[in-house]
Amino acid sequence: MKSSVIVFPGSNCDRDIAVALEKMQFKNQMVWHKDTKLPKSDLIVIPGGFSYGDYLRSGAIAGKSLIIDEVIKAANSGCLVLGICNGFQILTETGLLKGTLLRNKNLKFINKDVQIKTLNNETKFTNKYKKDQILKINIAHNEGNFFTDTKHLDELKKENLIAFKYCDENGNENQEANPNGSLENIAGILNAKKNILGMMPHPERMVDDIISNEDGINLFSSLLN
Amino acid sequence: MKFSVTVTLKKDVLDPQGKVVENTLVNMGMNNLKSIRQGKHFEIEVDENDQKNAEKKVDEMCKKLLVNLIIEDYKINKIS
Amino acid sequence: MKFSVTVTLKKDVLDPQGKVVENTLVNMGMNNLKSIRQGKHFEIEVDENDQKNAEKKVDEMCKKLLVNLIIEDYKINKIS
Amino acid sequence: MKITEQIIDKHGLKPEEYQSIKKLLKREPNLLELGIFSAMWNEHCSYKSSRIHLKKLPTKGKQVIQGPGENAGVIDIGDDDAIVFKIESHNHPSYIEPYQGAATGVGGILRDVFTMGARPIALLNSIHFGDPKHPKTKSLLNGVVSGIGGYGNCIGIPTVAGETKFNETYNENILVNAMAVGHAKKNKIFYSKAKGLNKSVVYVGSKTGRDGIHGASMASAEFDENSEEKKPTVQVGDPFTEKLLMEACLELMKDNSIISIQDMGAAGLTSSSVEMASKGSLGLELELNKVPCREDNMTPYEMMLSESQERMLIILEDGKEKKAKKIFDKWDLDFVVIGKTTNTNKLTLKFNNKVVGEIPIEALASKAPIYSRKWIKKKPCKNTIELKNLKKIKIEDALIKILSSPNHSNKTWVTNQYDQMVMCDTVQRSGSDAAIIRIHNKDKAIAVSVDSSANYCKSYPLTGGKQIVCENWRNLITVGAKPLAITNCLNFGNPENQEVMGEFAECLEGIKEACEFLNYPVVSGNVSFYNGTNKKNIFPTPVIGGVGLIKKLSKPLNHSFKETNSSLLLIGKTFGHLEQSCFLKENYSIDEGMPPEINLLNEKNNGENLLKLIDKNLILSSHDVSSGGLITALSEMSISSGYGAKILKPKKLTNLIKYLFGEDQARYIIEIKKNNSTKVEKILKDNDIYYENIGYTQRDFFEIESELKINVKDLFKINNEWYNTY
Ligand SMILES: Nc1ncnc2c1ncn2[C@@H]1O[C@H](COP(=O)(O)OP(=O)(O)O)[C@@H](O)[C@H]1O
Ligand SMILES: [Mg+2]
Repeated sequence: MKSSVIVFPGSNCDRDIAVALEKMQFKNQMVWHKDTKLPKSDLIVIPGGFSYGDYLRSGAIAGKSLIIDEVIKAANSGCLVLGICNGFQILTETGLLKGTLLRNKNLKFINKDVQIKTLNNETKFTNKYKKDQILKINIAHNEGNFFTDTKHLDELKKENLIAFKYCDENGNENQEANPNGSLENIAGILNAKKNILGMMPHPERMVDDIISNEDGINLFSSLLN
Repeated sequence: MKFSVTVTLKKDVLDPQGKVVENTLVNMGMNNLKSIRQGKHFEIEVDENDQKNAEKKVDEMCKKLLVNLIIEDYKINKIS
Repeated sequence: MKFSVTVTLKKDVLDPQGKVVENTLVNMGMNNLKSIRQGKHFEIEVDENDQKNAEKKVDEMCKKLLVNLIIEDYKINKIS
Repeated sequence: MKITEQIIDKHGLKPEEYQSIKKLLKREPNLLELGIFSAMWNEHCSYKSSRIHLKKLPTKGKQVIQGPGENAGVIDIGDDDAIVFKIESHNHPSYIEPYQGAATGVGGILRDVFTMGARPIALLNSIHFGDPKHPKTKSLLNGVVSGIGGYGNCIGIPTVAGETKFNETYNENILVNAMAVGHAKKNKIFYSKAKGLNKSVVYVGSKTGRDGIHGASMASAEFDENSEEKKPTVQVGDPFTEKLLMEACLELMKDNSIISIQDMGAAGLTSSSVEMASKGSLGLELELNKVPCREDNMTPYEMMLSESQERMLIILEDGKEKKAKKIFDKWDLDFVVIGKTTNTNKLTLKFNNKVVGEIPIEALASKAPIYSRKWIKKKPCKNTIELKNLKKIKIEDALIKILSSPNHSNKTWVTNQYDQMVMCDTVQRSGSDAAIIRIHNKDKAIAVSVDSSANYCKSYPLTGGKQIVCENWRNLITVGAKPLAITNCLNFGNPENQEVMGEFAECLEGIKEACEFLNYPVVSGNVSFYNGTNKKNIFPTPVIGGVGLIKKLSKPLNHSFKETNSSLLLIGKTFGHLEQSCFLKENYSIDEGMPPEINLLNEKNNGENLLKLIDKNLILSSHDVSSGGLITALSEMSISSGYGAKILKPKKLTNLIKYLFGEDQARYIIEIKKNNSTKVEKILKDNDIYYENIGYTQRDFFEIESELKINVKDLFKINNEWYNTY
């Protein structure tokens, strides 16, 4: 499977995701934001980091870059797109995903391992997980507080577009288990066609037991499925 | 021509920052504080003599980049 | 009584954010843009009928919390 | 402009220093030249008070590739890998503007490391605040922590370890020390020494603004009531630009374009150009009209003294400009040839086609003043503390007091604000004795830790100096790393005060003795004097940052208990030394007496043999015993793991308070499988190591035989409360 990782000035999880993709046998290419052509790919990843310093609003400026037009075209023609952390923020800024990511409720950057629950395991991104499987995944962000209007929220629920929710060790979605104030503990969502996934947690940080755990591996192997 | 743009969160959008600022001020003893909302402020100078045109330009900047219309409102004012 | 407070970076202070926003707007084709500076904006309502007192309160909030006097300037305006 | 006494004073120069300047120039300097002298001759850049003492430090060893004197130290970790690291202070700016001060501190130390051709792989910090009750402490803590995180998180380098301490001695002068660690290929290290005539001197990075003018001389002056007025010298950091600068520099370093490279740190363009020229015994000519400026009408004086961040100076090989410029264009950074190397041995500054300043390089560098300041020896304190004269206290209460104190509370409130995982090589994050970072794509790793003990150093600097080196070495040992070398940040008061200078001299003597004995050389460092206000000086606070090597990374070792029913051994002898202990300080506010003595022979023997046990895979978890004594160390092992422990009454030392809270040195707690006991004990005996069997791990309860029994969950709560309610 061919993947492309888009690199913006200020992206800083680009190497991490590339390492994870290569470990999972993807044929990966890095794509510089000034490029106007996207190599043919089955998966496009927008990595985490601080594109353009997160100035103005996180993801806003990257959302206006040249390459993004190509990403939008590819997405609209069904290519799989994965946005992680800053990548998720960029996807909402381009409109590929609805909703937005506000500042964390406590106004602080948060880095820690949290539990998330797989709500929808019938997607290209999640089919190797069990329904309601609890994963322990690292988060690292300032603006991860998902917000959207009631109409969109209803749509997310009705169409089963919520991929992951924050939860505690036992799978309860309570406020204590919500690290950043996200609406209904939402950690990751899909678009209506389910070919785009945006998520705040970092699956690429969880593919190596010596560093953390391997809870992120199945996200990549789902894609290969 | 110079304009100021004020960008604020829409009423029904949660404003965690505003809340914290409000609480902090109240804790600091500012008990006459009724409410506080925080937003962004831009000062934009454009090279354009026609006010209509200039305003249109600024409006375009807002719509295209400066404002996230899903969660934010904005107001444009001419300063000079 | 309602006030608006505008907080801007002092003149000689580096404004990395403004620079990036400016470049982006120019790259997007807004070539009449001469300059853009970004700051913060607050809308503050205080429970106080005397304008002098109210203004003093708001000024105190600015000095004590809202403004970083070392790198920022601020302006208070009465709105209503 | 005529140079008046007042102008000289404003530049922080003493009248006799001005006389030397005139002698060296054989004329009066103009204002630009005076500014340059003041920037180069101040304490921060010239090390004029510290140099003669620093010379004594051991800086050599088989593992050392580059010792002090370059942007950062370089050590050999085998194969073709080198580690580049340094620590630096940003105390004064952080007190004035905590967020930006701390952020630019991180930015500055990162540049020191990537200038040498290394990709930064870890950040550490040592931060010291005043009394938590002091009105400024809370906002300073908030600002500094978010500033450190703000910069490191954005640029994408994990912040993995550090220390956060509180003591009223820092009420008016906090300490913010940042350390950066990078990885380079051994044969691809870059230095600042200029070489060759007529080579292009290139300015890259951000534009120059009017910020931070005279930052370096500010760091060399005490604060007083007027320091508020010095505020405009604060710089604003731009981690985004630094990220671009770092990537651009590392990209340019892939081939052989660079002759020499130097970041613009304190004293900006001045110190970077002088340093390059002085090391290469060359001259440098700069055309100041070419300097990229952020503001209109900047004067040569402002350009030369600005401390705008995220800038570098590079000397290029002939004909490489085009290719180099292309790289910087790609990253949207300025790239301008602003001068050339000359054979004049002078710094020549041209502006509007006129020479506006010309100074012999040696006058700014090797001929800068060096002082052998008077100092007095600290007298040992004869007082000892008799427990029987103190109000009786229950062990449980004393322990709770310590675990819930600001200094011993769990630091996750701090460390959760730092991205510790980015780059995906962090094997051990904050929370253990040392962090472990894997070398990318290899199965080896380094361990890193920073440590200080201001109370010990204050009460008896010689012992204190030795102690911090040893504590730092122990922290690396406990995670299974062989300690290789250190960097140090020496935070002291006013060097013109003889007592302060004595503290400095003796701390350094202590550091030297320990480093020599342990073969733990100093490869880089930084001195920060004038920490204090109005004659009130801070406690002497040298901070040691150590790097160790884990040759073969298997299961990382840390201080969390691993299972129930394993044996707990205490390595090293317990005498029950309570003077200067956290027990007396937290429970009785007593801070008299001598710190615990250091026996370097035992340190070395205990540490090296623990490493052997670790290499033989005999250790489940290990932790050094430091502030708070045995009981505190054991509690930490419980709290971080959720497992309890049962500690038996000691056979020898009968006073339980002394036994549990004494801070005797060279001690470790190890957890081992019961059936490995014989093997482990034999090795310890064979190597003349004193050890005791102190108990075993168990489920749920932390227990001292017939003294106390607390649920580990409660201990956890006690230990985690303070920050969240502060
Ligand atoms: N400011 C900080 N930044 C990063 N890590 C920190 C900071 N303060 C404390 N820590 C981490 O918290 C843990 C406990 O610190 P400390 O009690 O000083 O450890 P030790 O006594 O072993 O040196 C360590 O892992 C340390 O790295
Ligand atoms: Mg320790």
